[in-house]
Amino acid sequence: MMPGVDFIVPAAYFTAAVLFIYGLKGMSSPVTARSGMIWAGVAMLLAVLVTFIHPKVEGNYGLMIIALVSASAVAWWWARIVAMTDMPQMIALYNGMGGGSAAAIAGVELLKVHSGQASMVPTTLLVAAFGAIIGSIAFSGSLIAFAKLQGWMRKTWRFPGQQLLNLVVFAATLVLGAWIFIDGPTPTLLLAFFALALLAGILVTVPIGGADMPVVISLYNALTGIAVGFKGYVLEIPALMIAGIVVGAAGTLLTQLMAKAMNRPLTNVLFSGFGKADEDAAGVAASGEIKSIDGTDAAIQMAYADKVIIVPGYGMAVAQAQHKIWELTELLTSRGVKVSFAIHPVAGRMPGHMNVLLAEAGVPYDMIFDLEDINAQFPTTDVALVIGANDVVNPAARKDTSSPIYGMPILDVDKAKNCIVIKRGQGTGFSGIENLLFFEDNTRMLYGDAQKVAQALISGVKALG
Amino acid sequence: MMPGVDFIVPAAYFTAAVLFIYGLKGMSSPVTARSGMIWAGVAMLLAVLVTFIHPKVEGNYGLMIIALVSASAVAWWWARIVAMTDMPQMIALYNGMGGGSAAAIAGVELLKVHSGQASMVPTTLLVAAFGAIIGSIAFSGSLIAFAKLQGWMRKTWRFPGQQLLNLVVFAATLVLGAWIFIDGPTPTLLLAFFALALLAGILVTVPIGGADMPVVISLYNALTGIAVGFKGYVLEIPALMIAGIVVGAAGTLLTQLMAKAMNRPLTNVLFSGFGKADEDAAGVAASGEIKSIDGTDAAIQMAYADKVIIVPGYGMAVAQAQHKIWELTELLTSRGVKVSFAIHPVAGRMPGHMNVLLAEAGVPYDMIFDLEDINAQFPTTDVALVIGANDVVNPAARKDTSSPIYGMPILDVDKAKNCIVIKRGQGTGFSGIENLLFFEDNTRMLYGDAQKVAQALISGVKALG
Amino acid sequence: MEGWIALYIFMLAAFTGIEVIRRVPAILHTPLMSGSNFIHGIVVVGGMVVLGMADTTTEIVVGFIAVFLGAGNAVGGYVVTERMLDMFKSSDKNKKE
Amino acid sequence: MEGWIALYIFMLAAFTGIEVIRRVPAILHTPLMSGSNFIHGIVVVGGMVVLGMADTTTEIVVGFIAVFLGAGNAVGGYVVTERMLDMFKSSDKNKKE
Ligand SMILES: NC(=O)c1ccc[n+]([C@@H]2O[C@H](COP(=O)([O-])OP(=O)(O)OC[C@H]3O[C@@H](n4cnc5c(N)ncnc54)[C@H](OP(=O)(O)O)[C@@H]3O)[C@@H](O)[C@H]2O)c1
Ligand SMILES: NC(=O)c1ccc[n+]([C@@H]2O[C@H](COP(=O)([O-])OP(=O)(O)OC[C@H]3O[C@@H](n4cnc5c(N)ncnc54)[C@H](OP(=O)(O)O)[C@@H]3O)[C@@H](O)[C@H]2O)c1
Repeated sequence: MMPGVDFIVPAAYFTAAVLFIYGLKGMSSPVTARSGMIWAGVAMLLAVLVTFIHPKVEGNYGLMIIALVSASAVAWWWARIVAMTDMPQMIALYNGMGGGSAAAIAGVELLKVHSGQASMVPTTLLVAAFGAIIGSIAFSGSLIAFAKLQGWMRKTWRFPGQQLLNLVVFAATLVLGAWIFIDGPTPTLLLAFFALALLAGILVTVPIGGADMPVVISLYNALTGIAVGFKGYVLEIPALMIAGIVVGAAGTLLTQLMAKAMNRPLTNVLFSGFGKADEDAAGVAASGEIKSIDGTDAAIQMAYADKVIIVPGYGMAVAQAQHKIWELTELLTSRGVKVSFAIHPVAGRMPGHMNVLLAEAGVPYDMIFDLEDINAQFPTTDVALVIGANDVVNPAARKDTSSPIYGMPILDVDKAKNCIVIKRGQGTGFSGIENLLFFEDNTRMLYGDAQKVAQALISGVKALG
Repeated sequence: MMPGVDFIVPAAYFTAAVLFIYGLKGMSSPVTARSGMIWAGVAMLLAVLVTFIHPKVEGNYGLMIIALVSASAVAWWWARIVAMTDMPQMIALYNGMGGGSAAAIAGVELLKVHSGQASMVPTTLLVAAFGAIIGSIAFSGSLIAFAKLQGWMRKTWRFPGQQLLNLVVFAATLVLGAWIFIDGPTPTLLLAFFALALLAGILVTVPIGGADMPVVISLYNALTGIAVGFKGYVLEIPALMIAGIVVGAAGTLLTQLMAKAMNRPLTNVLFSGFGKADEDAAGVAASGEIKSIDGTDAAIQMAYADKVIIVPGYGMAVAQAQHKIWELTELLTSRGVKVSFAIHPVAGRMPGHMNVLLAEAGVPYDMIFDLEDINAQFPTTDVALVIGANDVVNPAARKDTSSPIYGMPILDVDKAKNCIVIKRGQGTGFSGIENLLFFEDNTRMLYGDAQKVAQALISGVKALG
Repeated sequence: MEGWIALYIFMLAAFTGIEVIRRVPAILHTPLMSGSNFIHGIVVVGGMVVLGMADTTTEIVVGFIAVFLGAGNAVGGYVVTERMLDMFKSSDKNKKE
Repeated sequence: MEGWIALYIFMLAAFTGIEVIRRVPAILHTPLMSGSNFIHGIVVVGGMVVLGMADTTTEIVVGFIAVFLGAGNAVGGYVVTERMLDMFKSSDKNKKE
């Protein structure tokens, strides 16, 4: 008895679902992450191949192959050449494509219902419509996020009554959805419905500042997952349901973790302006004066230290200084200095942003420590070197109850014996508030672009022989 | 529109399934464990109540209530009065009941198929038959485990060819299962089938030593879970499928963790004799002499120590010494001694056994530490007090490659400045091997029943005023 | 229920069970064992369904046994777990008493 | 598929997703984001099914878009994740090179 198509197709989908979960499980450690992803990739290939013999697929094989090959080629090429610092927008782009695909699937399904070739029980119709809305919002929203991060769209539109307009558009989308649900999906209705849903995604995303984008991208990632899960239900492919909802749940959790680590509720990110903080940030007045240091002195301090902790932040990413920093680290290590890296959960502009950059430069991950694991070590550290980090080392989070970042866990660099801060000038961090650290007695500012300063430090240490 | 029975019943079952998972999740911390269990209890009540209006239930309501009430009353009463030390056998008993229930369900279902009132597709029949076998084995096996632990059955039957007999009985059960599958379930066939499956459970369990029982109970717990999951499939109640398989998977994992922490593969526990170890345990010869100490001296040592770590083991459970130990701890703490408890994962005869006993005596759980969290502290500890523990503190696990426990993680009490070991005499631990610890220079033996010795220590410390 | 769907549910339940349990600390392993023992007491629902469908004497007797044993599993498992968890206290709570 | 069954699958998948992700360390959060982004690229399968059923021009065009976008999601997500994970190395491995 040869296993037939009714066995092979569901069996392949089932295997794919198992491998997807297995692949995500692998992410619990850098050692297993890569092989997990490869298995997930195999699962994807298997699922795609087997779909060619799916009983519902009756034609258009040529078009299917053209779509698959052309999209794969473009996506592959772009994903290969893009710089590591541009990862957030690439994730936004690919995520948007997934949302768009889910929306398009809903479109075809609803057209089929209209033409009478498919029928849906009310529940299925409802799920299909919701999937369409969510997918469309994720699609247009992600594309706006991509455009903003890529620098194609610099303006942040804000006007009075914006929230109200968004609400009206969203409500209108729901009304059209209800209309479709009751009267059935005519092409005109569908067109208006999708157009409104896409518009909603655009309107919600446009006022959000570029720096808040990672949270939004993570949210859209979760939304796409949910949309895909809903499509799985409509198409009766459990593998899609599972993969989609697993991602939806995971993305929701990740979004919450991010918002929490930034000390801002999610609603704040989505609906209220960014940069409001600087207006009402008074609180504990910074006392003391800012003292600076030059590269040579800083190099000497580090070269003769026993223990140095490096704290990278968004500025390191902007300056692309990670390679120089690693060169400096190797120099110091060869002199017998114990160097570690301390990463704050929201350092940079993406969760894990710094880890990816340091990994790119070749820093082994066992030199890199999370906040909880390293904070106790600052008091016994000779030099804490802060590179383009600001908010994540601001002691106001511990000391100033009126500060918008009060209560956010920070890296306690101010407790180190000496603290050297590399930045270009008086620029504030993402939250726009004054940093009390710069006024501490044991802090020295080392002004300049992170990459250039790192080079100066390297030369300084080398000069010591 | 009033929600009808077709909505209420599945909705209640769905809620129950969610609450069960939520309840088990609560077990990840002692703070949430209790409320989690209470929610799971509410879920159970809800599921039972709603079943009275289940569409398939057509009669026998009176009998149902009698069975529910009488079983609940007996189980409640017994579970209330049983001593904490008898917990393992109670778990075995209740687990056996679950397995038996699953088997009985299979019995009725198969009888219905025979009488033509129910029909099953081949897959369902297969699942039903497997559930019947697994449930029956879990039932009779658990009851034997209960009888052994309760002391109702002291003999451990062993004879040549035992494994072969077991294999034959198990194979015969499978053959009958296949016969039922092909020819349909006649009452005679069913009787023989269930009788053989029950016999298999008895035969497998009878040769296993009482001390290995916890592993076996955990295994049967997993089996019952799987049987219940299979019944859920046959009866088309997804809540049963989920609850059963969640428990099945969890139990399997727990069984493996136990076997691993005991340094014995599961097959070894099930199929090979216990106590074989003492024959071939030669390895590193114990050198040095055993030195003893009396209660008064031991009390003085502890009373003037800065830091004491108490390591309880099976002997503490036997002697019921946990209350005295806590009294001693409070005395020492009031003198300013820092006291902690160190628990080995397989100390005692059940996973977490010591924790339950210490909790019973009122020891707060934040004084209790796992192996990984406390092992680094022994070198800075003045006195390590070992109470009726043996294998879990045997340095042979680190030093003697030929030892059967070699490689098992142990509590490093030999690294403490002083080590006092309370036991009655020359008795070995569960594994039956010599303990190198007793021959160390810094070890003193304090002979006697743990409860009496603890009392002596209390008096000794009190005498110091 | 379709076989594949059942397989999906089993697979997901197994993953959930393993992940949930992996985070349980050793300190709670005994209550975990008895707590999961309680959870499969849900089999009593299955027992009630078959007893509710039973017609012949044999079916009724076996169905009765199914309900009886299942209820014992559920109630006994619950009480034993409750009793154990009741004993776990942190120092803070101890002091309050 | 029956609605309740779908709800069970959704519920279990959500639990699984949350539990699996809770154990991911902060160091891997960016690859996790792009990796989960890749996983929902499975939507391409849905796109293929609807394109395979499409008859009218509109249906075919929209179906084509569905496949195209889904494939882009899957392939792009995979490559980006791969590239990132490729960079994570421990000191031991670094030395070997
Ligand atoms: N990780 C996430 O998921 C995420 C997502 C969204 C938002 N955020 C937010 O982003 C912030 C991250 O904190 P952070 O400490 O990493 O960064 P930050 O607070 O944004 O500070 C970055 C600092 O780097 C300096 N800088 C910029 N370009 C530089 C260059 N080329 N060379 C040297 N210095 C440079 C800037 O000062 P100068 O201009 O004076 O040089 C600035 O003070 C947090 O507030 C967090 O809540 C994080
Ligand atoms: N926890 C589990 O899940 C589990 C399950 C199955 C097996 N096991 C095994 O059980 C062992 C547990 O190790 P363990 O160190 O806790 O215990 P153990 O190695 O079994 O040693 C217990 C010791 O307590 C002494 N003792 C007995 N009654 C006593 C009393 N009334 N007063 C004072 N001392 C008394 C005995 O010596 P005397 O006779 O000289 O007094 C014996 O040496 C391990 O080998 C483990 O693998 C554990």
